[in-house]
Amino acid sequence: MLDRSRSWLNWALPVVTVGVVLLAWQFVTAGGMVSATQFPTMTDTMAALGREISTGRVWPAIGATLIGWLIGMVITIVLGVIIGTALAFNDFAQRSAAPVIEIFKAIPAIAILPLVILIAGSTLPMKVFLVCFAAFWPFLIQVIYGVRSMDPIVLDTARALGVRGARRFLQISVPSASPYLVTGMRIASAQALILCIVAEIVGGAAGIGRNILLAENTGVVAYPTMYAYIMVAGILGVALTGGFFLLEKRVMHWHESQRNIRESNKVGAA
Amino acid sequence: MSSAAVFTPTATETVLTVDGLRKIYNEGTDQANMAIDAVSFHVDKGEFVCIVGPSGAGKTTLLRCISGLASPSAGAVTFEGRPLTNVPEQLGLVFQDYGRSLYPWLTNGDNVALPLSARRMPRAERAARVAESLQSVGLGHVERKYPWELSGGMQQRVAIARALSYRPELLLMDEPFASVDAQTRFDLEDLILEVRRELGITVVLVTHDIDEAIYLSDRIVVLSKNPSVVREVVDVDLGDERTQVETRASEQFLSLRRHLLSLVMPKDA
Amino acid sequence: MSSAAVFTPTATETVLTVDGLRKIYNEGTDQANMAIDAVSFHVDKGEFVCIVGPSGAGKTTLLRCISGLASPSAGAVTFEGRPLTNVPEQLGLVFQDYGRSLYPWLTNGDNVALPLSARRMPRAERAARVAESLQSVGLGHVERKYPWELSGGMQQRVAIARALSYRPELLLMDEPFASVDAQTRFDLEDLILEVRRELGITVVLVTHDIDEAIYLSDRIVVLSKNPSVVREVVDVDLGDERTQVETRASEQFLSLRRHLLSLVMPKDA
Amino acid sequence: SLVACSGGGAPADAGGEGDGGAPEKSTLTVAINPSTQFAPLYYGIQEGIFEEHGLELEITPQTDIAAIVSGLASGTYDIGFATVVHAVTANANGIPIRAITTIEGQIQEDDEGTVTIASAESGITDFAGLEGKRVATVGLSSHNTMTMWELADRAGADTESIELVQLPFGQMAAALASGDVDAAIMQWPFAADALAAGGVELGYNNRELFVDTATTLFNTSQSFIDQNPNTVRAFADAMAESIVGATENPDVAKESLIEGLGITAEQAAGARWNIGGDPALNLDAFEVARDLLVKFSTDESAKTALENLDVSTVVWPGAL
Amino acid sequence: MTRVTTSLVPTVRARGSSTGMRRVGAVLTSLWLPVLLVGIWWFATANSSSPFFPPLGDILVETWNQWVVLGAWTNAVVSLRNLFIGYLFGVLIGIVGGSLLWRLRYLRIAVNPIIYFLYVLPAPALLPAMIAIFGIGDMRQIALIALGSIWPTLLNTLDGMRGIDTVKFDTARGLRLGGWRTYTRLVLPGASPQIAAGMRASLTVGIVLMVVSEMVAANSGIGFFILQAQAEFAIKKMWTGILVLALIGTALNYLFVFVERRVLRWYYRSRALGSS
Ligand SMILES: Nc1ncnc2c1ncn2[C@@H]1O[C@H](COP(=O)(O)OP(=O)(O)OP(=O)(O)O)[C@@H](O)[C@H]1O
Ligand SMILES: Nc1ncnc2c1ncn2[C@@H]1O[C@H](COP(=O)(O)OP(=O)(O)OP(=O)(O)O)[C@@H](O)[C@H]1O
Ligand SMILES: [Mg+2]
Ligand SMILES: [Mg+2]
Repeated sequence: MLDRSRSWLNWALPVVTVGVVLLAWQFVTAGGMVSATQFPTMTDTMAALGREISTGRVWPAIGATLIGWLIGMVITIVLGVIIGTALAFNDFAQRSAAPVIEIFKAIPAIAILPLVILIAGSTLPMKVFLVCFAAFWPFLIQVIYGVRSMDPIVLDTARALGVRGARRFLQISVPSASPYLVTGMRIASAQALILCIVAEIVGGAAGIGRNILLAENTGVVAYPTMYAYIMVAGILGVALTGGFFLLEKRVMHWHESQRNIRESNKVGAA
Repeated sequence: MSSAAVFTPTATETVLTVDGLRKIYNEGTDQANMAIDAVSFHVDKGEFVCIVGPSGAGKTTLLRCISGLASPSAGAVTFEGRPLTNVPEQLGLVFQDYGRSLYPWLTNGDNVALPLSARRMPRAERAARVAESLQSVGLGHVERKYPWELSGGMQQRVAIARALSYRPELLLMDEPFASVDAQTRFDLEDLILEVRRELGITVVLVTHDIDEAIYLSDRIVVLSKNPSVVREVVDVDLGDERTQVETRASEQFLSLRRHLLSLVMPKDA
Repeated sequence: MSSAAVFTPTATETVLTVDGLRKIYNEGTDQANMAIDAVSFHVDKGEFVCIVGPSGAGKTTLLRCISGLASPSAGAVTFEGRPLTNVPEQLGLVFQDYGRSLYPWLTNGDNVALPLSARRMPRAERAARVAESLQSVGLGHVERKYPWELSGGMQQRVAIARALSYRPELLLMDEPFASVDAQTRFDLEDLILEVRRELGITVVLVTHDIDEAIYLSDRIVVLSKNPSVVREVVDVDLGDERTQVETRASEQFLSLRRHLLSLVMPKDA
Repeated sequence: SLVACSGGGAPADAGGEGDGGAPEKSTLTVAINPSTQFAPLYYGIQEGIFEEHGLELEITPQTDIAAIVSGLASGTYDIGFATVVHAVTANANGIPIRAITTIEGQIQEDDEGTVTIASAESGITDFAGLEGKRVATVGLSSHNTMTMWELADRAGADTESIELVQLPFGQMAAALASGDVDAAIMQWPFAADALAAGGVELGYNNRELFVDTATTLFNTSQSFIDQNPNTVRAFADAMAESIVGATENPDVAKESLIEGLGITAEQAAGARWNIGGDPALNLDAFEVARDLLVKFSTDESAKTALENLDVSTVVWPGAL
Repeated sequence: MTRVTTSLVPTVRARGSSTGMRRVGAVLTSLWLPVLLVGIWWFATANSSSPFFPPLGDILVETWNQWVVLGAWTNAVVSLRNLFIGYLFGVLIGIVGGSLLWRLRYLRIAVNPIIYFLYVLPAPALLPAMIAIFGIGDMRQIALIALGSIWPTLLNTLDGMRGIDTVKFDTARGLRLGGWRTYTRLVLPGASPQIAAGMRASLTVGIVLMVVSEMVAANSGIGFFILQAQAEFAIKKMWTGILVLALIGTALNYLFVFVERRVLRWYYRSRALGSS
C-alpha cells in the first residue's frame, strides 16, 4: 500500500531516475567510451541548450513547430468528429469507407513526404497537410469506433426519456464516445508532433526539426546543439502528451478507467 | 386467459392492449430466433400488472415492444386507443440494467433532470422537481454526487426517481429490484406501491421473483418458455393495504404462491 | 448469540473460527472506512451456514477475510486449527460476480480444468473430472463452448462446477444465485444441498434472500448494518430432506421467516 | 535600372538594359542551401547592391535541393539555388526551371570546392581505388556523385561496383573515422575535419570537368521570367556585381556571413568559396552535366529524355 | 488507453452473412468506393500534363517497369526483412518490458518519464545518434525499427495488464494457480486484446521507421527508392514507390488482422455477442 507517507516517492523516483540517466550519459561520453565526435557529453549538450534558450533562438523554432501541430490537430479533430460520427451512424457508409480508410492509414505519411515537398514546398501548408494525413486516419477510426461502441441501453434510455436531436448528440452521444475521442486525440497529438518534426527534418520547413537538420549539417561542432534540439523535441512531446492526460483526467473524471486509476493510486495495486 | 382488445372508456379504462404480439429476432435470416410467439393481454388504467416467466422467455423483449423501443414482427400494441409507433411522451421506463442506463458523466441530479429539460420544463421548477423526486426515494442527499459513487441499490433508486420525475402515466419496469438486498428491496417495493397509489399511474413490472409479483400486483401475466405465449393470467385479490411481513405470511398469499410455482415449474408441480 | 472459538476435535469438529474480526479499508488515511467492526462465529465440519445482512454490511468483505484473500485489521480467522495466512488448498470459492470470475479466453471445460492442472492432476484423470463436474450441474454439453456463449444461469453453474471440481473441504459462495430466474435458482439451491450431502463438505454462503438462507442452511449469521457486528445467529432445524414448494410453505419456515425479517428490518418489526 | 551598374560583369551588358524598367516584383523569396558559398550573396545584401537594384531579398534556408526546385515550380520561392545537375534533371523531367545567374562564378583551374577524400585505413590513394568501395555522398544523383563517377571511370574503375551511401556533409568525417565508409565527397569546412583525421585527398572533382563554366546556380521558373523580366534582370545584375565585389573585398564578404548564416567570426574567417570566379554563365556546364547524366543513367526512358533535352532552354537567354 | 483501437476491420464484417447473396453484397459494399476513387483518379489524370500528377495509367506501367522489369522488388525484400527482424525484437521487448513494469510498481514510477520521452521523441531525430552507435547498415535500420516498435506495445501491455479486473485475480488466488500459471493463464490472455492493439500500432510505427531509416545513409529499400526518385525529379517513379508502399502496408495490416482474428477468437466472438 502506497499511502500518504510514501507518496513523495511518486515524484522523487522519476526525478532520481532522470538524474541517473543524465549522469550515466555524462559518464559514458566524458569517460571516452563513446567518442565526442559521435556523441556529445551531457554537459556540452546542456550548455548548448542553455545557449539556444538564452539567445532566444529556440522559441521561434518551437513556435513554428507548434503552429503546424496546432493547425493540423484542429483540422484533424473537427473533420474527424464530423466525418466519423456521420459514418458511424450509417452502416452502409461505414462499411463502404472502411477499406479506403484502411488503405490510407497504411500509407506512412513519411512516404508521401517527398511528393508533398515537391508539390507544396517546405511550407507550413506542407507541414499541416502531412500532420493531418498522419493523424486523421487513426483518429477517424477511433471516432467511428467510439460512437459505434455506444451501449445500446444508453441510446434506448435516451429514447425512453424523450431526449432527442442536438441535445441527444451533445449530452448523450459525445460524452458516451468521449473515452475514445480523448484517447484518439492524445495519440493523434503525439503523431502530429512527430510528423511536424519529421517534415521539418526531411523537408526543411521552419521549426525544431530544421534546427536539428541545420545543426546536423554543420557537423561535429554543432552536435551538442543538435542533441539539445532533439531534447527539446522530446520535452515538447512529453508536455503535450501530459497535457492531454490532464485533459483526460479532467473531462473523463466520471469514467471507470479514471476511477480505477484513482482507486489504484489510493490502494496501491500490484 | 383474459381476452383483451375492446376499448371501453368506462370506469375501468383500458390503457394498454397487447394483441397477438410476436417478435422474431434476425427475421428472414438463417439465425432467426422467435423470442415471442403470441402474447395478448391488456392493462387497465391504474392497474399494477406483473409479468413473470423463466429466464429467456422474452420478458425484456415484450417490454421493449410495449414501450415502442422495438417493433413487433406481428400483432399490435395499442396505447390509449392508438397503435404504438414510437416511445410515447407519457411513458416511464426503468431498465433491467440500471448500471448502464444512468449516465455516468452526469450527476444524479442531472440524470433526473434530463427528461425534464427534454420536456422544456423551466429551470426553477425543474430543480424543485429533481429534489422532490430524489427525496421520494430517500436519496435527498446525493443530488450532487455521481451515480458511480452510490451503492447498487441507491443507483436503482435514482433510476426509479428519474422515471417518476416527469410523472409518467404508464411506468414500465424491467426487473428493477434484482440483486438488491432484502431490506432495500422491500423498501423499494413499498415505495412503488405508494407512488402508484398517490399519482394513480399504471405500472407494468417484469420480475423473476414470484413472491414479489404476488406482493405487488393486481394481476400477474405468466409467460411460458421461449418462444413465449401467455400461460395464464392470475388475478391477485390481496387488497390495497399490504405490508411486507403480514401480507407475505397470509394464507391467500401462500396459496397463490403454490399455484404460481406450479405454473412456473411444471415438473415440480 | 453463539459464542465461538473453542476448538473441540469431537464429533462436531469446528472447521472455521472467526474471532473478533474487524476490517478497515484505507486504514490510516483520512478515507478510512470501517466495513466490519467485530464479527465472531464458527462453522462446524459439514455444516451449512448462511450469512445475511443489508447491502454494504460487509458480507463480501467478511468472505474475503475468511478465504484469506484479504487480511483483517484486527481479530483472527482460524481454519482447521491454524491461523489463516493465505488461501488454503482445500478451499472452494464462488464469487458474487461470476461473469467476471470465469476466464472468457478459456472454454468452460478449460475453466473447470484450471484448478486441477494447478494441482498437477494427471491429464486423463483431469478430463474425467471436468466432465463429471459439469455433468453434476447439468451442463455436460457445454464443455467445448465458451462461457460467454451461455446464459447467466449457466455461467453461474460453470463457476460452481469449477469450485466443486477439486473437491474442496470448505466451499465459500458469495450471493451465487443473484439475478437468476426462480426455476434456475431453485435448481441450483437443490444442487448445492445435494453435493454437500454427497461429499460432506462445509458450506458458507452469503445471500440477501432470507427465504433462500432459511431453505439452505443449518445456521444463519445475521449481520447488522455497516460497520457490521453479528446481530444474531439463528439455528434452522428443518431437517435434511427439503423440497422447494413444501418446505417453504411449512409453518416452521414461515415463523423463521418472520423472525429473520424482524431482525433485518428493525423498523418494520 | 535605377542605379547605373559599376561596370561589373559582362552579363550586365548582354541583357539589353535599355528596355528595362523598375522590377515588377521587388520583394523576392530566395531559397538557399546554407553554406559559405553564398558569401557573394550576403556581401551583396550587406553592401546594399540588391537594394540599389530595387530588390529586397527574403532568404529561406532549405537544405533539400529537390524541395527548392519544386518550390520554384510551384511558386513558393521566386529564386532558388540548384546545381547544374539538378537544373538539367528537373528540365528532363518536365519541371521548367531556368538558370539565371551563378552564385559564385565559374570554376577556376585551382578550384577548392568539392573534394573527394578517402580514409587513411581504406588504403585508397586515387580515384581508381574507389572500385568496390563504399563512398559517402550528399545526394545519390547529385552533382557530386556524377563527378566522382566520371573521375573514377576515367581512372579505369568500374563505377557500378562503387557502393554509395547518402549522408549529410556534417556526418561524413565521423563516418570516415569509424570506417563506415571508405571515402566521401565533401565540401569545406567539413573536409578539414576529415583531412585532419588523416584523410587522403583524391582530388577536387570540379577542377577537371568544369573549368571555366559555372555549376552552382540561381534559378527561377519560366513563368516567373515571363511575368517579371525586369526583376530577373535586376537580380542577375545585382548578383554579378556582388560576385565581383566579394572577390575584391573577401574579408568584408566573410564578415557578412556572420550575420547572414548565423555563424561565429571564427567560422566566417575560414569560409571558402570560388573567389575570383567569372560571374558569367555559359552552356558548357549544362552540356557536361547532361552527358554525365546520360552516361550513368540506368533508366532507358530517363536517358531518352535527357538526350532529347536542348540544354540551351535550361538557361535564361538573358544570362548568356 | 484501454480504449485504443487501431482498425475497423474486425467490426465491419457483415453480421450473419452466411448466404451467398449476402456475402456478395458485403464484398460489393466494401469495393465500390475504392473502385470509384481509383476511377476518378484515372480519369482526372488521364490527360494530365502536370509533372507532379502523371496519368494513373503511366504510373501503373512505370510500376511494372520499375518493380518487375528493372528488379526494384529487391528493395522491398530488404525493407521487409529489416522490418520483420526489428519489429519482432521491438514487440518482444515491449511485452516483456510491459510485464516487468506492471509487476514492479516502483520501477514503473521511476522510469515513467523516460518511457514517455522516448515514446513521443520523433524517431527520425534519433537517426544521427543511431548512426553514431550502430554505424551505417542494416544493424542501424533494424535497431531503429525495434526501438520505435517497443513503445506502443509496451504501453499497451502495461495498460492491458493493469486493466484486468480484480475479480479475476482473486479467482486465480482462490484457485491457487501460482505465480507463473497466473501469468500465462490469466495475465497474458487477459491483456492480449490490448497487447494486440499495441502490436498493431507498433507495426504502423515500424513501417514508418522502415521508410525513415532508409531515407538517410542507406542504399537500398523502398524509402531509399522513393527518396532517390525525388532527387532525380522522377515523379512517376516516386509514385510507384508510394503505391508499392501502400500495397505493402495494407497487406501487412490485413495479414495482422487475419492472424489476430484467429488468435483472439474468443475475444471478438464474445464481444460480438455482447453487443447484440
Ligand atoms: N438482440 C437480440 N438478438 C437476437 N436474439 C435476442 C436478442 N435479444 C434477446 N434475444 C433472444 O430472445 C429471447 C428472449 O430474450 P429476453 O431478453 O427478452 O428474455 P428475458 O425474459 O428478459 O430473460 P431474463 O429473465 O434473463 O432477462 C432469448 O432467447 C434471447 O436469446
Ligand atoms: N475496496 C474497497 N475500498 C474501500 N471501501 C470498500 C472497498 N470494498 C468495500 N468497501 C466498503 O466496505 C463496506 C462493505 O462492503 P461489502 O462489499 O463487503 O458489502 P456487502 O455486504 O458485500 O454488500 P452487497 O450486498 O451490496 O454485496 C461498504 O461500505 C463498502 O463501501
Ligand atoms: Mg430480461
Ligand atoms: Mg457483496
